[in-house]
Amino acid sequence: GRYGDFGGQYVPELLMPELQRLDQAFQHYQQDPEFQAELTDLLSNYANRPSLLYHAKRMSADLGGAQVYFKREDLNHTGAHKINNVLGQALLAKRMGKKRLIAETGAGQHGVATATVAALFGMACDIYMGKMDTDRQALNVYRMELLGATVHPVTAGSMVLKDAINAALQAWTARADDTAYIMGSATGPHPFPVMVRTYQSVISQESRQQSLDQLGHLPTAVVACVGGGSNAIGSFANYIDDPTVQLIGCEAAGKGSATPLTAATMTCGRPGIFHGMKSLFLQDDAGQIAPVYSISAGLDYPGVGPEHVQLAKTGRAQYVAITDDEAVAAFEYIAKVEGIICAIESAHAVAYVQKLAPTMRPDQSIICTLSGRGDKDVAAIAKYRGVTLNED
Amino acid sequence: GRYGDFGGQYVPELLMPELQRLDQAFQHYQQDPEFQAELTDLLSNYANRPSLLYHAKRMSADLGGAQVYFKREDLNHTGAHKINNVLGQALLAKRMGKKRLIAETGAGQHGVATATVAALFGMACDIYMGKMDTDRQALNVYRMELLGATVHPVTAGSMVLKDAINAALQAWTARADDTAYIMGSATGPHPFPVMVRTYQSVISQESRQQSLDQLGHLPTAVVACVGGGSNAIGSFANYIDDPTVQLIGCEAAGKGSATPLTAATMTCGRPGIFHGMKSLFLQDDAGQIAPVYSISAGLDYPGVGPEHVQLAKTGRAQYVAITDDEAVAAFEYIAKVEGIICAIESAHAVAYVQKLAPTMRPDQSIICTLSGRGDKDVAAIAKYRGVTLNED
Amino acid sequence: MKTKLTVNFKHEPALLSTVVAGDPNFEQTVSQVVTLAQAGCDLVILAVPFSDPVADGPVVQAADERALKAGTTPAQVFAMVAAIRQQTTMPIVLSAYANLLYQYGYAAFAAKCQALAIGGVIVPDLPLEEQGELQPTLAAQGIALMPQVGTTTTPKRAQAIAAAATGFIEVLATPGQAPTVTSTQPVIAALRAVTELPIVILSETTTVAATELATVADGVVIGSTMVQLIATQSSVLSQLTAMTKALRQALDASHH
Amino acid sequence: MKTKLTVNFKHEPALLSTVVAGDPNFEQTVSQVVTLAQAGCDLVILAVPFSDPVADGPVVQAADERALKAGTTPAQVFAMVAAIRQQTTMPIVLSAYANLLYQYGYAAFAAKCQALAIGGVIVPDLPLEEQGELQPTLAAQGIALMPQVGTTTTPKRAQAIAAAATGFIEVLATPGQAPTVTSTQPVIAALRAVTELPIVILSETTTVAATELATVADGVVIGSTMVQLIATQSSVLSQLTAMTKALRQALDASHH
Repeated sequence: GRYGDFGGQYVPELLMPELQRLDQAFQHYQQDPEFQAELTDLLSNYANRPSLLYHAKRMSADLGGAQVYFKREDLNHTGAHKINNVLGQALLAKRMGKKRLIAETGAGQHGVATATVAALFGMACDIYMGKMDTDRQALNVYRMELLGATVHPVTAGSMVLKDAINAALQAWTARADDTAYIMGSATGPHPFPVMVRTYQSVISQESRQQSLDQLGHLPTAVVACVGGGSNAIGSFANYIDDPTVQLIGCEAAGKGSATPLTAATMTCGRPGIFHGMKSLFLQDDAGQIAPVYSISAGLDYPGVGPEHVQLAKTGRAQYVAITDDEAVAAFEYIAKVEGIICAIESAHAVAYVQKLAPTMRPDQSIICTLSGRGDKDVAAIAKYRGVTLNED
Repeated sequence: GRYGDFGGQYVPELLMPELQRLDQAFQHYQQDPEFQAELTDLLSNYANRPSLLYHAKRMSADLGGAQVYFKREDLNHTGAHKINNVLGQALLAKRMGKKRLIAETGAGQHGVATATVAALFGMACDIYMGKMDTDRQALNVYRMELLGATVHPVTAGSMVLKDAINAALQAWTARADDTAYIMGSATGPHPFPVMVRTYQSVISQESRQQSLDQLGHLPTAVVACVGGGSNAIGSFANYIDDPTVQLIGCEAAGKGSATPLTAATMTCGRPGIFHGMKSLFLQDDAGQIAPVYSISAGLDYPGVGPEHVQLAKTGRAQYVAITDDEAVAAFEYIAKVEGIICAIESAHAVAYVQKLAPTMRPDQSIICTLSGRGDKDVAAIAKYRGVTLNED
Repeated sequence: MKTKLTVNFKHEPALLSTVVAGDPNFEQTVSQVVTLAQAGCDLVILAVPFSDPVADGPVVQAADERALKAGTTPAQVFAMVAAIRQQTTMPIVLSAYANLLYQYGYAAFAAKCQALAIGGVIVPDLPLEEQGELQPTLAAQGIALMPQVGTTTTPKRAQAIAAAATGFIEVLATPGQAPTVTSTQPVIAALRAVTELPIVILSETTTVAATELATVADGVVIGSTMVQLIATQSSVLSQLTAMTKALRQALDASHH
Repeated sequence: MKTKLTVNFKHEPALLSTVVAGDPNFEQTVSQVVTLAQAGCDLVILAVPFSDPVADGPVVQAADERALKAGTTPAQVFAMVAAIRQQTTMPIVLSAYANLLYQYGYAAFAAKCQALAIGGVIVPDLPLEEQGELQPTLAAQGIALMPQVGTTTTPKRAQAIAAAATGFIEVLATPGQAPTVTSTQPVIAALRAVTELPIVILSETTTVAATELATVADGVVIGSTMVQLIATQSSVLSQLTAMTKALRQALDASHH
């Protein structure tokens, strides 16, 4: 449960017994061939894995340096890497005898993934979402309802993600006997960071083998965006013991990491204790958690998974901050050059590839994870560019 | 170019030379191993083929009859079967030395697929779309523009799909020397129906082999939705010579095939000549093409591909009409039971599976093509159900 | 093949005009055609309005819509011709998209043309390869099926079209490019090598352009310009007269 | 382990109250706590407001927000205690989320508590497994670290918690389920078997409920009910007095 000084289980006592049961079950089923076979089957035949390792030839030529490859998590069922983790956690929940899944969601992506798997498993599903977010994301709310989930608009506090987390944790505390909490990122108390890492590491397990098969060698660098950090830790995991492979996480600088309108936790955060873990957080002097900002709802989180903090501290991974401007430009660039509309989250990683590739040789290679597809972001990009889309 | 009495090349003389060049090039590159290898590579490593043949166990159990399998074209890059055909036609255009792609689009799906492949190939792209549709589908217009396409709102006529077709055909006639017309369905003058069939038949080529591998035998029935009929002809093609396999196309009855608000061409259409082909069309006594209606923009077409008419005439395939009500219920059903939000077009096929499966034995099987994903349809379904989604 | 379409136009070079039947209504179409005849037009191409005139530009498309809104049907177009025939013997041909003939029935359509002295038919979406299903039926009634050829049509193809043609042959430029003497000459030469039929050029017209084109052809067809005039002028008949007379004089003057 | 928190409450059963420090402001918090002391409260748990009080329900969360909006910081909370200490010697403990202590510095926090006679600290998000980083530092200053246990906590775990506990032990019901004599008895029995420390129950209170719970515990904590009263009553101090006196009398009467 610890990554150096980071991680841990900083939760109310009422949650501890369930977290311990969860940890035991997780450890147990990691060794259970039948569980692993069923998970592999779900990943292959429902989530659509393995995802492609795509050689972006036009982009490589245009940038004039390293060969750029995209790990295409956007091609998964439901359009993002989220499903890998939800399948793992939900299957574990099913084995633990749970009848109901709980999750919180901000923009709605993790909620949709959770509702999807709940439908597939025939489990009840309750999604907690701040009232501000249910208003802003009415379409995603309806999508979750179509999938059979009950969406609870949370009217407490500032009515956004953190209030939804409070409400969901309380709901879980009240019904942990028949209910599993599905954590959306590599954050929270142990065992969630290690569980999410484990279930997302299929990304680098595949990409490492694909790289050996398609390139004949390991990549020079692996680049992924970091909010809580689940797609990044999954993208890095199987390369951590390959010292030649550079690992680079790209977090959201928002309007700039020197401004208050940022979500660049690794760049600007201080150690703290929040949401069950010791990690880095954007916070004020007293330790109150700061409001954060990024154009990307998926990176708009005041903390980061504890393993990333440790990877940074030991120098095994580097973390860079990418502004809204850079991410939007990268979003547009990859659309025009490769015909791929990627998630604005993923565009933060693409933006760094645009900087990195030209500094490298053509015989070197970068694997950049496209964590999700960007259909959800098209309207926001238009707005960012001042284009008015008046739909009937 | 003929399917019994249907098909042909009913176009203005000015287009004939280019159609003949296209036909020759198509025939030529069908025999060219290098072209075929490049197309296969694009289908695998860009479009994300093969698509899954997914055993819908919960749905099969719930319907209590045949085993239901979904051919998951919704998991392709860009989220629908359209990309298969666009890759084929665009690669052919590239080999023919064209620098520019033209297409018309109604709801925008074919336009997005064409713009995507144009970006990938570094070709110019012009999309014609009725002004009514560019207003209704502003987001899709912006998506095409992000991909580098120029979208031309067509203000002539009733400013919808057929006017966009007129404008696109005229634009093609004017610039056929450097421009290829990318046909979106298995319709139009020869060689388009056979080209589209050929490039979409990868669906049944895969599903036939997957069915032998996964089921151990051929399916009892193959079900697909039919507008122009490209996903259906692709889903049927490799089974046509397997007489034991029932082929069933599902067209859009709209408010009912006995009402004027329908797009059920096979059920209600009469033979006629339109859009370059002899086929069945919804038309008035004089031969004026009728306005058509379906909740599904992708099935909202007054004609149908000529091969389908011949398949119906010879009895090799059956065609059924599915109402809006049935399709919407099927859309909701598959979401709740399988965690799949499919295109409302595809939901017409799912609706028929709901009727067919219970009449069959558990050792029989149905392969139903999910032609696309349904994110695009969520708002329309909400509206259909009277749910108001007020997004900021 | 012999047809009843008299290709000996009254004048040389000949002046042909397109009118969309029923735009804006039955009576005015009749008056317009009669006016054109009186003003010196050699032949009127009466276009049967269609819901989706894919071979036509926006001007004709808009006229078709107005005519359809006025309730115009192929049957009514025949009635218009009957009314016109009361006042003029000027040659009239119909232009109609294939589906309109198909739904009317090819034989019935041919018989009706025969009865009304409609000399021929232009079907914009029926290229050489598809004419076989219609042409014999028309020919049996002595009705011509006039083909179109493009300025970029290969000589070989143009000659194949000419070999099957009856009535006259219409030469079209690529859309967006006005036909010129230079652009039309090659295909006309190829046609002349194999046919005696009159060759006319569709001209988006000024009198100057029409006059120039008439130097290489047997006549010019005034298409959307005429349709546009009908659509936008309030004193349509006098405008038709004025325009036709101006064209007529210019063509006459150019011919020595 | 010895701490300075006097567990010999003034009354038996003891009455403990929660007040969110700074809700609605510095001065009123001071007055509220003094009033509670005067009305018969044995101990006040002064909650340091936090931006994200994940262990608390909506009532405390809203109070935290008001207190933060009023600019309340941990430093100010200490100043409030200093002001309260001018008027009463009633035991005071702080409730603070782990991050607030962590940012203040564990040693500095402990020293400040010691200086202000704050007998102990409750940290709602610091379970047994994580207490090691804080507890020795507090203990070195004689400050108790009071744990919470749930009604569904296993006897084994409850006893492990008790073994490490100082000050008193607070028993909590599962959220949404009011604690009852029946639901709290098993875990209290397990605790009593291994500890002499006072055991109090967090009660979402009516005087009847509090009185009943007091039959199995050494005291009751009035949490969100008190916070809600402060939030909604206009004459807060007299209401606090009235409520506390009513509870006090009920508890006294229940004790023979």
